[in-house]
Amino acid sequence: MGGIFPESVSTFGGEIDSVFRLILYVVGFFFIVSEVLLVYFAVHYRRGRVPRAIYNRGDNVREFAWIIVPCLIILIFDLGIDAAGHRAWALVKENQPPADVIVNVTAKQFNWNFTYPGKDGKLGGPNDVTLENELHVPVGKIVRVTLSSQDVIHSFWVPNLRLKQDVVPGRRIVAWFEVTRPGTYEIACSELCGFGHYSMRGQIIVHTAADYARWRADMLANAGK
Amino acid sequence: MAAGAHVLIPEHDDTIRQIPPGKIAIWWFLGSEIMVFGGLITAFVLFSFASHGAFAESAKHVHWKLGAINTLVLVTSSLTMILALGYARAHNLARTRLCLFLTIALGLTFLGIKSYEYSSEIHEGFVPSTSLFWSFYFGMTGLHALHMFGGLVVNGLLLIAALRKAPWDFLERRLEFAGLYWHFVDVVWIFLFPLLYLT
Amino acid sequence: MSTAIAASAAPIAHHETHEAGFIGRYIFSVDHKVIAKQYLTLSAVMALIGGGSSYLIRWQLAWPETSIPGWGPIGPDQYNALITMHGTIMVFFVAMPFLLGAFGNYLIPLMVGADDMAFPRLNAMSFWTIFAASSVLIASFFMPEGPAASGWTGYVPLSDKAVYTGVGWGQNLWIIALALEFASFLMGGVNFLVTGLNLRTRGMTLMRLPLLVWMELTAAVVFLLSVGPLIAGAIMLLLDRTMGTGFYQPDKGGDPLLWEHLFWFFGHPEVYVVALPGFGIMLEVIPVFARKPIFGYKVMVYSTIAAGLLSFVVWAHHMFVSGMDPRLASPFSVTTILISVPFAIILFSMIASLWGGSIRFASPMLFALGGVATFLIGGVTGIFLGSAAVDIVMHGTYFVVAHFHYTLFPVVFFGGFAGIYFWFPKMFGRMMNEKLAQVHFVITFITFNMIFIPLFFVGLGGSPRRIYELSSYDMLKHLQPLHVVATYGAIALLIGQVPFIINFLYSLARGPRAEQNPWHANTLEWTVGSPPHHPNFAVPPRVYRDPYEYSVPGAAQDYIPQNVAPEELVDIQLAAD
Amino acid sequence: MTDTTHDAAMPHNQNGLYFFIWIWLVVLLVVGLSIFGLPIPRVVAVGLIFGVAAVKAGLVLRNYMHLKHEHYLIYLIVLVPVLFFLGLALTLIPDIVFRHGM
Repeated sequence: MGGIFPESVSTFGGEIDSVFRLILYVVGFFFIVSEVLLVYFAVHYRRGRVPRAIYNRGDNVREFAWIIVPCLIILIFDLGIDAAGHRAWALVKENQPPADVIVNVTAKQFNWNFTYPGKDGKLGGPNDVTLENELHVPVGKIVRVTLSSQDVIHSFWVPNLRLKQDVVPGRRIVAWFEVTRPGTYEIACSELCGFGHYSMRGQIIVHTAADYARWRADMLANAGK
Repeated sequence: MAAGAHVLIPEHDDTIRQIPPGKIAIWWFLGSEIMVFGGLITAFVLFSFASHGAFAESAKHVHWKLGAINTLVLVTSSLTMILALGYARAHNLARTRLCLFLTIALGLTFLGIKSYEYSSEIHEGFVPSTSLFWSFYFGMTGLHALHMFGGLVVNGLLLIAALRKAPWDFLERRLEFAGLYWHFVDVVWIFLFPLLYLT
Repeated sequence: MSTAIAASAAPIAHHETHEAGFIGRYIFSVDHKVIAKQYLTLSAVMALIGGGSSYLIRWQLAWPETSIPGWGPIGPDQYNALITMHGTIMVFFVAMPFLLGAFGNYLIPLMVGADDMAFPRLNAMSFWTIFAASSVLIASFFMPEGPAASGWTGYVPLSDKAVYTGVGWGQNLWIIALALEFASFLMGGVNFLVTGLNLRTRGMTLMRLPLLVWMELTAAVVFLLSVGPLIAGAIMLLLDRTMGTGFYQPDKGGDPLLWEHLFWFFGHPEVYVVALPGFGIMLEVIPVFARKPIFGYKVMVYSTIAAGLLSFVVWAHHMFVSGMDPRLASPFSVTTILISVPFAIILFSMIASLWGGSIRFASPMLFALGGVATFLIGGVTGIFLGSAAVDIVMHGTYFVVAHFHYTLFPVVFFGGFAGIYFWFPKMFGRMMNEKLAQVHFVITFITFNMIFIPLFFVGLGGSPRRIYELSSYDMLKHLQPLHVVATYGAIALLIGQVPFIINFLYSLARGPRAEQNPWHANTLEWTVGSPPHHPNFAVPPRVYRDPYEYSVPGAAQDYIPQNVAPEELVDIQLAAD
Repeated sequence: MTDTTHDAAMPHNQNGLYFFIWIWLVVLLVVGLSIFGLPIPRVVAVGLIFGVAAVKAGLVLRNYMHLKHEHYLIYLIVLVPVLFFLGLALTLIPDIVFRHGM
């Protein structure tokens, strides 16, 4: 879907895109058939051509099979879509793989705060470091973010990662991702959260392994001051 | 117009049409009321499970004896309400009036006891914003009391009609519909009482 | 035949209407036909407000840095208030009073052969309740901090505390307006159901009801049974806002997700409450202009009921990424996909009803077919959103916005306009201008697609909805031209309604007089005068056949109204031979 | 549309039955209250109390609200909402009770 979608840079982004394409082809086919039939019938059976209609009520099984059989076919395709979708969903949301990097994300009107483990390498200690609106992660590592909110519902949405998760006050919701390409991507809030909703912009900065180590050392050094 | 010879489908197969319109209306209304109280009860039960015993702890402070008396009062008012209908069907005007009067008196007793409960609880420092249990307690019993109030108004109008010797078919029909509503409010209380007072 | 029967209906006066003066007849009337027109007026006024707000929203999105002509600049808080009010007004104060209030009220008694609704005074009361609700909602615009600004879904905690949006009483009034609106449609829904089920005339069995009646009744049931939990939720929300309770506040043990569940438990069925009557109108129009019976009437009825029941078990598909238990997602994906089957049956049957027809493209038919064609887009894009995995990407983006406008606009406006052009002669006794109607259709059809097709791509590009300015994100800046196209479309769509308004008002006063049955249709409302007198039927009509008996082989005419007795049919036949 | 055709199915004087039901309701109220005082596990007590409440509600519905004489449509109007809200309650258990993510 190059060009329409933002570039996919997460390990599961391709999975979701392929489910999208599967649905597009299936429903696209049925959609085109339906619209073509609609237009064809409308034009073909116009009054000028057909002065008197054919009386058929479609109330016996043989006639109504024209409706039921396509609907059953659609149902079978739909269940196939569900099966494919379930795999992708389970991969992204249900199974949390062991994390290499953990970050706490706290959303508040209208900022993203990212809390990193301090020198002890553990979150929740006294020397945690919090940065505003900047999420630094290494490429090719599994990152686990724990999302919480201080006020209203926000939504952590990174189009390039194909990851979206609402951030609900009172809950600590866990999400994971693994980025495949270094670069800077934008984080948007996609749940209305007040007048500053539109500007609740964050950035995710994906470093190579070496860059990431350097950034982390710098950060800890700055935090120590 | 056409004679009966050409009725293509016999009329009596359609039994729904024989239900009196007022009755079917009141039942539809009660059906949606079930969903209103159902939504509240659902929320209460789920939060109660989620509260790790905090709800049960708070429930010790409600006056379950008053609640039990109120249950008795309300059940008895249901009896007098249905008896009013029974006597109306027997065209016994004096007893119909008496039963309606008793129903209203018992309903007012319920509300009186309820407001005594409210005031003593508020004196003890339990207000809707105290905790989630008390929010539910006041919200659910308050909504129930509002329904009682509405029922009392309807019953009062019916009592006036009975005192003015309204036609029997009018009284019978209205008493039945008002009764359905009144019993429904009773049923709601039958569930609210153990929910809020006993668990 | 039927003309003769109905002509005798005209002179009989009803003691109630003829005594009453202007106020009794037009303001506090209990006649379902007058109340239907009141609903129609109310929804038209609200549509002007709701549609006008879409102009402001669209201009802001296309040219965020400019001041809006005729209005001035709007800030982000006003923008949020506008989208909230646009959604609330369009769903609750346009779609419902239009499709249920106006068409349901007008047509259910006429179609089942009753003289009025089962409870005429309750009917008047339900109109005046929604009138009060609309007044409260409009009053909220004039609150010092402005109207509600937490989206039409009113998600908590945003709507739960004044500090989060800065809106105090505006939000409270929003809740009160919705509560009144629900009360109004509870009364209305009960009235519909009793009228449709109990006041059917002799011979009008359930399987001879016109499909519009079936759909209105199913919509009423769905509304009655789904709104309860939201009423409970709204009570809790109001208590939270006014009494300091904490039903939705996590620090007090409450839970924001409870609101989402209660809202969508109602919110999804609500879509069908609106959609089914819209389909019903299309289903009345299509057979008349194709001169054919509806294809598979009975299965259509069963599909309608199935869709109504299934609508109660799909709500969580609005909440895939809301933080609910992810294991719930796949079951709800399956039910969501299942519900596409009854709707596919309904749409395919509509298309199949065209096969072998003799189609006349009068304006009602154009709008009905336009509605089917565009609803198909709304239907198929729903499959993307129903799949939990794809919804991770699509949820809360413009894709959703485009999707639900593609489902609701076809039923509310294409369906509704089809209904207006179709029943205008019956309602007002005059014909509308066909040329202007066709111009109206062409403009509406083109501009509607021009607005929302670009928005699908805005959504696929990753743009969240409800954002004041696209340009606050670098990644979205390239989508700006699509918004500009959509805005041109929106402005053209609004201007495109001018021919309709002119046509409506002019025809009201000066249109040619309508015959009793100008479209040669079969259902009972066409067997009485245009417009019908107050007791709709002088003699209770008797129904002998199905509602869509067009082009019956061997019949002299290509339509046989429902109340034509078999022996009358024989007479007509003999006369023709 | 008259009531008489429909009510014909119902026996006429039922006042004795109404008293009888009332006695049962009072007895069940006492039973419910005494379960409340019994030294049994809370889960069992709650289950029993709601069982008793359901029986009481059933008695009122069937006898005072005449459900036992009604058309099946009325049963549907009562049962369908009950099923819907039970379904709602069951679906909400993982979210509200177990607070996924808390």
